[in-house]
Amino acid sequence: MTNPLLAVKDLTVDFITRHGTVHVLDDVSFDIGDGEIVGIIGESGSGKSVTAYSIMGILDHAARIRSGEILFQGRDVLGMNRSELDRWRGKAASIIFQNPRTALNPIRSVGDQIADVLARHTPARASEIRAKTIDALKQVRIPDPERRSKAYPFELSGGLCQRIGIAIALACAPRLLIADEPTTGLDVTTQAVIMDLIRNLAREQKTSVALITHDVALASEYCDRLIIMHAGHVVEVAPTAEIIDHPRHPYTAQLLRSVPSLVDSIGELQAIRGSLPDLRRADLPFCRFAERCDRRLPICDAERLHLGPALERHAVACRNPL
Amino acid sequence: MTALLEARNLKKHFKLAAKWPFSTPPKLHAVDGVDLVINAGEAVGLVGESGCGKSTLSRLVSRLLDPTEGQLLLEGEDIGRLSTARFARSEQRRLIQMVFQDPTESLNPLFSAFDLIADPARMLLPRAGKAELRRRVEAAAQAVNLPLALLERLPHQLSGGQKARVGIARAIVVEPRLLVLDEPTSALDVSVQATVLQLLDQLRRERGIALLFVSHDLNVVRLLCSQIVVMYLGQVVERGPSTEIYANPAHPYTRALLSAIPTLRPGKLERIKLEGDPLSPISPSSTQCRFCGRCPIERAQCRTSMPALRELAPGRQVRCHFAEEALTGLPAAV
Amino acid sequence: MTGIVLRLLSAIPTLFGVVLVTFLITRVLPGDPAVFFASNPSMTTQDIEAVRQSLGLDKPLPEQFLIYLGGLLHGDLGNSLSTGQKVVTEFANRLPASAELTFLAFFIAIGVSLPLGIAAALRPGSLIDHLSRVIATLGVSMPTFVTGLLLIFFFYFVLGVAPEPIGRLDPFMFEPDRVTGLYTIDALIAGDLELFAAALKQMILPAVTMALFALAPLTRMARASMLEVLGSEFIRTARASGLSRRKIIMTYAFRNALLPIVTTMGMTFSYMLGANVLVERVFSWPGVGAFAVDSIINLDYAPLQGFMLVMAGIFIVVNLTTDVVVALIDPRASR
Amino acid sequence: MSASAMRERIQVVRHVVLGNPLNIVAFGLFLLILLVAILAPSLVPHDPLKTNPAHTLQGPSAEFWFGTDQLGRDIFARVMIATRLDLMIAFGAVTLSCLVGSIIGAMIGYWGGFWDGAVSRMVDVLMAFPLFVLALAMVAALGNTVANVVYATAVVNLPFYIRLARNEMRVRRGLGYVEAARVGGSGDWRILTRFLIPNMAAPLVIQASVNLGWAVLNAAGLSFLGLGVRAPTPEWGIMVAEGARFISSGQWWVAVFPGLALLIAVFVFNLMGDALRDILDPRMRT
Repeated sequence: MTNPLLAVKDLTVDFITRHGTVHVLDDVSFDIGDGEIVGIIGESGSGKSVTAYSIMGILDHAARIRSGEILFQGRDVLGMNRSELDRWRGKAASIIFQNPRTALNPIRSVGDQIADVLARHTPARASEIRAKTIDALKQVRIPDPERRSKAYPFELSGGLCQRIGIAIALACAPRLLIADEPTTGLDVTTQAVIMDLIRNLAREQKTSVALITHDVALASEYCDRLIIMHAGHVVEVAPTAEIIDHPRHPYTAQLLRSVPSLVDSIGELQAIRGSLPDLRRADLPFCRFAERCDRRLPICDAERLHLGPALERHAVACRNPL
Repeated sequence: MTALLEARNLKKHFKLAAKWPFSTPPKLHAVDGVDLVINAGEAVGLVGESGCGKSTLSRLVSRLLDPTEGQLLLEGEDIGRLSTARFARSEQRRLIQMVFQDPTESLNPLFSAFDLIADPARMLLPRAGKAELRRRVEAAAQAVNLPLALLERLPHQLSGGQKARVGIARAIVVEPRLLVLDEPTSALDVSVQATVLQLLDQLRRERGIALLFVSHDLNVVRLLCSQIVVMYLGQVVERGPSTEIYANPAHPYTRALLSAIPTLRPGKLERIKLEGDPLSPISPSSTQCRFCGRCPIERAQCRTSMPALRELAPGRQVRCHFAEEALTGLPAAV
Repeated sequence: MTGIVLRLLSAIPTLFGVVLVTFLITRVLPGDPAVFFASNPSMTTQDIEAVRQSLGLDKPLPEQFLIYLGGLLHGDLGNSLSTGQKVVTEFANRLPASAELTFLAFFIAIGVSLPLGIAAALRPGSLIDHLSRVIATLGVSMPTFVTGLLLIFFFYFVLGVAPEPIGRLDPFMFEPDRVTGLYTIDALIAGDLELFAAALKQMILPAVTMALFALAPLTRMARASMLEVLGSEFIRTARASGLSRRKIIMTYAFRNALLPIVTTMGMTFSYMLGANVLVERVFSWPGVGAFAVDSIINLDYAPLQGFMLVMAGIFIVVNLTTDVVVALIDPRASR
Repeated sequence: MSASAMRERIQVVRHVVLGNPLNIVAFGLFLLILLVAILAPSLVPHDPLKTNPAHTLQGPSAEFWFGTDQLGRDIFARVMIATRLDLMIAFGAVTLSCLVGSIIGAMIGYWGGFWDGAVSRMVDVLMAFPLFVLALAMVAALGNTVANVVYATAVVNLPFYIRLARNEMRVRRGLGYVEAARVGGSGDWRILTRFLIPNMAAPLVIQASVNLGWAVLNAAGLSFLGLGVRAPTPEWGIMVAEGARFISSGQWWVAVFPGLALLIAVFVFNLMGDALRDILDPRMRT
């Protein structure tokens, strides 16, 4: 990968809360190639959504980006001014969210919401925008698009709302789509339909996808590569099959053994020891997994290990990998 | 042998608000004639999509709701006739306990973990003295691997996994025969889920507590349960031993459900896409299969007659006119 | 549509309840209305009894209620014992005075509170945010009658810029020909700008007094609902789609924030109807509130009854209007 | 409450009190007002009721801090003494409506059905009147006494507590911990008293504290119009009404000092309400 579409470099983000500063992301680096589908996997508190929001510039007021670069086609997103950013997001990169219903404006018809994005990024007459809106609805396979474009989110099922979310995100054929837990909260049958839709549209439009999820099985089915996050660190990056078959980071290995769909009987299921370190601590260990790890070495605590710009095929942030 | 718990033609219809004054209010058929058998020490998985009635059924079985119709037999005795308030004071209340979905919402925020676990024991084991109560609470906490030091804490001072343990400890402190679990792990991270699942399995094996495990996640059910009941729109559409259902789902809905599970395992089912939305559970037709409109093998007959839940093989039941066809016509799973 | 129809229908039992409560409260007034005439020494017991009969007070309560209802349906609110006029006539004369004042105050309050609350929500923690909070807390703490007196003291007595607080017009000016009953509007219709200015000048202090009172809840709600909407997930979607700031604030945030604000507007308007009573008293404003207080002191129950009914009636209409406006903004409410 | 819960509550209180200096001011002033209400009779330099034709309408001076009124009475003494009456009316009315309203609201919210519909309808009717107008009419109807001002203020406020308690109950009734209590063998009464009502206390207390300021205003407004409290009794509203006559001629102190007392009292109650909200709102405790 000589020229990635997106390169996140050493991203460090803190949250200022009334209970102290939370070190949410620490030196997060990864990249996403053209047309690739990448899974960003982590449990709650791993920082996967914060990573996505940093890329899109939608972090809330409490967040402080301490350092790092987010390069999109070589251009630093973090350095863009407001209007540059507004012209970039929605057009070059876009995002779909976890809760499809609340992610849509409840009192604006879904057609208008798609049209808003189209009108913003493509210079066109009203009639063209209308036609394009209907096309966008057709693209996400919404039956009876003319009628449905006048519907409001509360009149549609969760699955249909998520298709609208996808239509909004893909309206301007962006180069990058971030899908932040797009099917959590949907039924498993709907999940399959939505995920297939995302994959097929991405392939058609040659859009790269970052699938953010806690569901290892889901990610492994749809993604080319996986990025494993733990407590604000990227711990392992590798092609899907390689990670599933030969996880090298102790956390990845333990995570895989706790996934029900990857084991045959309940006896094989294993839980991960301990819990996430408190990210407000000032004395966070260099390796945030160290306190839960059974392969810990003295050097883990002595020296900081950078995953670095993770350009290797199979990168692992561990002194003593499997 | 009498089953531990048996439901016969159990129904729960909710009256909805009438749209206009004086018009007949419509009824939501949440649970519409369900038969269910749970044997002592057995784990039964109840699966289906949201809105299929599995949560209502779990509340009928735990006697939080009064059934509209049908029988609910606990060791042969009909407990469905007693009102929920009367049942709360009966001897049998202790035997059926429940673990709830959201570990945060199901714990009284003003009670310490000790009081939370002790509460059912205080009510249902009135003869237990103070020392006895403490002994039982600590035993229950130990059984769920909850450090005794945490007993003093309030719910919001506990992690998600710890709260889930308190919820289970509270349910087992009165030594029930049946534990009804309503999606107990859906709010938890996978790593925590794994410990909870193992804990439940251990309770079943070591204490002979039967489990009714309600879930939308077939993978979880597969690991924990020997029997599976699949619900669709208030009805049971398929049930039988889990190994058989996984290997060879007979109902098209079960097939779709299984095929939709993301997995890395080889030989998975060809994806059956369910387009469209389910029919409405409000005043549904009695002369139509409820899977109509989404079924991949739907025929004219399905729209004119409701299939009955029939025996496909010993211990295996399905509600589909064309189940045999589905069994042979499509590639097998796993 | 059905939602709106149902909402209109649901006002009927409330309206009936209002009539019943009004009737019952005024019937237990301590002063037997007939006693009012007894103060006239030339009246005998028989005369009083005759008055009682003519007022229908000798009949059983349910029957009195039916007679009362019958009168209401014919638009008859009875007669005022103190002025001898029909209550309806008295109200027709005084309601425009109250309405003019209340509307002006209401518009001032909205004009200040909405921009203030929204500006505060757009920059939480800024100077304007603190200002809005001080105004909100201070505003709910100010008794209208004290504010009114303070304003009179400063602007009339100390600075001398405001006219004497003695009603709607300087006693040396002639009121405009009655078209709407609102002096400012009628003056404009008559083309008399001097009169318009004079009428407006008289109204400013009382209107500001009332507006100050209404400012607090409106600012609070504007700020809170705008903040909440700005923090919601669909705003995040709009931001992530690159929509312009203007579009996000006006089309996405403001329209959604308007829903609770409109409801609060309705409530505030009704509070102002109550506050009217005090403000009119302080500024000797010849409106319905002042009239009602006089009636209470004179134990004159028909005007009080009429006042309660009119106020509750306006209240119900205002609430219905709010609901209709909400239904127009929010598709969820109309279905 | 367990020891750790207690410790945490104290921590939150400390956090809120120290976090916003305004809160300290509010608590301090609140205590001061309470003290004045209790100790006023032994603090004031002059008899609040004693008229003195020699000293009518005198401006503030070393002798009469707040000046004297048209009958030569000491306004400072009258303002101080009035604190007790105004506070008693407000506390009485709020306590009454909070207790009765939340019990009714909790019951209809828990059991629903016919009584829920009936009471809700009555609440709608009560709320269809502008509050102050209704209070006015009630005092007029019941008779011109202080007790009736308390009752009228309480009744007028009742709908808010009924609605709040009912809605809180509706939401909480379906929560997991109530279902859990039922599975654990608790009956309706125990669920109400041990689980639901304690959890509803916070919003009700917040509502009551905010309501207190409003109740003071309402009572003062009534007496300003000549309802409730009668003339010689020192009471803020009535004193403002008496002083109103002299405002236009420049004798501002007669009306302004009782008016300011009223304003400060209400302001302090409102600040208190905000501080209590900070302490009791569970969302602050994450």
